[in-house]
Amino acid sequence: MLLGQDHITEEGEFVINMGPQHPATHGVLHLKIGLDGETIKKIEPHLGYIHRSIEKMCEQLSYRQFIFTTSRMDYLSAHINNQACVLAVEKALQVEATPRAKAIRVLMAELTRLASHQLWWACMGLDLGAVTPFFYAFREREAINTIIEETCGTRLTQNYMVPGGVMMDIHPNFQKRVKEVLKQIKEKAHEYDELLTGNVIFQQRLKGVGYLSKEDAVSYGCSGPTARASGVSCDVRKLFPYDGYEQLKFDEILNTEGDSWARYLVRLGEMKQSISIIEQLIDNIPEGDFQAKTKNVIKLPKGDFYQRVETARGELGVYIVSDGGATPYRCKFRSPNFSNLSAIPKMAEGAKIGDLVAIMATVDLVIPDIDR
Amino acid sequence: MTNEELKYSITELLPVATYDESGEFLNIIIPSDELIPLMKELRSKKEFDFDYLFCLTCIDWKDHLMMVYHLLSKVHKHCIVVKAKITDIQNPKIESVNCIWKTAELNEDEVYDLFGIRFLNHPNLRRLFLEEDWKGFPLRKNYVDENMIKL
Amino acid sequence: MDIKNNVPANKLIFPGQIHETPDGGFLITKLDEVINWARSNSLWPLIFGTSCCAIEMMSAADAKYDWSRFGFEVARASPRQADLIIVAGTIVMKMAPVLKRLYDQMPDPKYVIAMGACTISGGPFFYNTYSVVKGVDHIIPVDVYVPGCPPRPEALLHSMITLQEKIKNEAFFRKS
Amino acid sequence: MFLKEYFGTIFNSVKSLLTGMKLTGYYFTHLKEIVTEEYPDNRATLKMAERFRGEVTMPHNENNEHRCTGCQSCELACPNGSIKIITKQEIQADGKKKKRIDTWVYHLDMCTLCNLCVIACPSEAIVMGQNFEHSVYDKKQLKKILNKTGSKLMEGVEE
Repeated sequence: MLLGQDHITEEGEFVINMGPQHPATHGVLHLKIGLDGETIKKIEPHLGYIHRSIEKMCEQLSYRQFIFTTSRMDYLSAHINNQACVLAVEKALQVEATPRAKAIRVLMAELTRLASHQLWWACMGLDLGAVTPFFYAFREREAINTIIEETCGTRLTQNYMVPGGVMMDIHPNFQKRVKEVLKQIKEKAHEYDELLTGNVIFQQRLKGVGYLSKEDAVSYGCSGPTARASGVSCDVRKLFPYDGYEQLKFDEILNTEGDSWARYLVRLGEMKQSISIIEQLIDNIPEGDFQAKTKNVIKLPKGDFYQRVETARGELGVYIVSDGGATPYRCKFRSPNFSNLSAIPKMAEGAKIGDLVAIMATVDLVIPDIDR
Repeated sequence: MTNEELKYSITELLPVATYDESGEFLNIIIPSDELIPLMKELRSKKEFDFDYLFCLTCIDWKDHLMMVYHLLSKVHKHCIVVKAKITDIQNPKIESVNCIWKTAELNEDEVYDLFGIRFLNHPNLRRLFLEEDWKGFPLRKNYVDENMIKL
Repeated sequence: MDIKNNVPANKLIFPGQIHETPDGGFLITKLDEVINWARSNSLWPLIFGTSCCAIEMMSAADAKYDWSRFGFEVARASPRQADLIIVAGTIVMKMAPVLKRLYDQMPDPKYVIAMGACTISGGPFFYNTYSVVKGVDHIIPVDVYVPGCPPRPEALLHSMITLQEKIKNEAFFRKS
Repeated sequence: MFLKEYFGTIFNSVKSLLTGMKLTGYYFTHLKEIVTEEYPDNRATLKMAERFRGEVTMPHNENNEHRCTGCQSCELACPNGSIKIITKQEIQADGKKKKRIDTWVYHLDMCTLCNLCVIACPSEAIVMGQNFEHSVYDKKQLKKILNKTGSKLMEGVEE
């Protein structure tokens, strides 16, 4: 039942293409949309415009090298992707990272989450017709990027995690800078509310749009803020804690409304939680080594290992099948965006075509993570 | 349920199943034609209630293909891994689980695209990532691509 | 702007560059300069980003780096209105025909910046991949290459200034 | 009731719009906070973070000597083959043959600046450079040879 061999389907729907080159799809996503007038009847995602064969590549790379490819999947949560990989390798080797490394990893992951949500907030405004939020959100994002760059050396795709810990110790200025940025973000938080959250026009574009029920969210395998906005408790940091998240106090933001507005509020709430996690840790980084000793050539024992982490968009799973060699036999990345995308046709059913942009903006897709 | 209880209950359902407990999860290895009855039980029975299929993939073991389903119950918080063995590597096919978990639709498209496994009763089986006229299935171990540059 | 003095002499040479000859007429030379000045300071890029580099491209547009200081800020969603395509991100086999079509739709004169390792040569996805185009110059002609993975926003700005230098050396009327 | 709601919505939307515009107006008139960085006019003062990774470089000392022994561990560590080391046999003063580097080829066009080569290097021969202005008109210029012509191995590195 391939949509769109012609412009009219058998059911009499008009077919339009959205993407692969479209400013609101945040990348090269291609959606074939069956329309009745302006009402969306059916959506068929066509992927692969950025399918970079990462899973095939990983079969040839060693366990130290394959980490860097994952930064290119969900580049907005590059740290968290790398964390998933090193945790999977550590789980297989039964090595544990040092306490200092764990704290640094969590700090970096939460900074990344904060920066990622800020970018989402900026782009969401841009998609819905508000240009100004872009500049305000990027002001804080740049400050975070500068901190990350000072410690890791690059701004976006850091490759900072190594099996057993982190690559380098944190920069001496790190704690001071992070506190400054947190202060800045807290001071400017009211601007976010003034610009978008309190805006009635903006609210009305999101409220009641793109409803996803709890049962559907579970059945479609949604995770992250998309699922939590429908009332599914799925925060991996709470359910399957890793890297010392179990010792931290933070709330899982849940909302039962299930519409785009709920997803918006969940993400804003998560930003506050990330700030609170960073505040708990920033003065309590344990002293000691930043890297546990690992062998130079890492060989995993035979078997399969699954590790999941919570990225800014949901649950990322790294599934490594090892045959005892120095490279993975099979490496599968369970990407959060892939499952969230599969729920978009359900969310958009019956919505107007203009609302599709709002739905995609609140689900916050990163296309290279879908295609891998 | 603990892994032991799961193992006991599943043995009652499906005596042919074999188990592998070396890893983190309980692995159940079944022949491919037993998949749908078992999966339906796992989803619908109140004591299992596996409602969340969080990872669906395939492994090419050269002499056979192995479909891997990672299941989680949001209610009971237990995990299980179902592995279905497909011995016919020339013309591999298996029943689709799309009727049980909707997330399977796109995931099975992906597996079809990269491994060439045909899913029976799938609503819209197509190549998801690669072009329709792409030759071969790239994640198979015997895939040859003359344009690929080896390091 | 003193960027020309800072670019090493060997970097200013590019294939197909027209070198000034002494017998050019005064009027058309001046007219050329005016046209090139106008062209180089109103480059409108197409919003074209496939992966990580697109985020750094967005960073270059934000308040901190602010590419509108050079007249780049009018980013267009339609290729019909754009002069410049910044290829930001990996191009795969399936995307290549789309990119070619976008490039063909752009009105002349059009310029291409290959941003990042993936677009220059396949970069991290050069070996052992089956679907990646090993360099965007297999599909469309590239004017300026800027390496990095991804290059920082300043590097992108530097590449755009380098492109401006190239445009300023172009000949519109002085064609032989 | 309907009319009241209708006009209430209009009033609220205009009010919320004005709230947002007030913020923009505030920044328009209060110039204390300028975040824009004036690249390229600030090139003289622009300093990258000390760990910033711009390119791989091989430092040479004043006698044109480097620390690279040609052990090729960076080449093995590189995940995408952007380093290629060509070695040669050199006859030492005592007649023994020793492996030395001939050319250290670095593909900047492919490099992802992941830092794995620098970590792998046992003799600290390569470091990450701070330069980020690499834009070129010709791709071939991005293939670099890092060891200078006539350079030698620094004494005392191999032992």
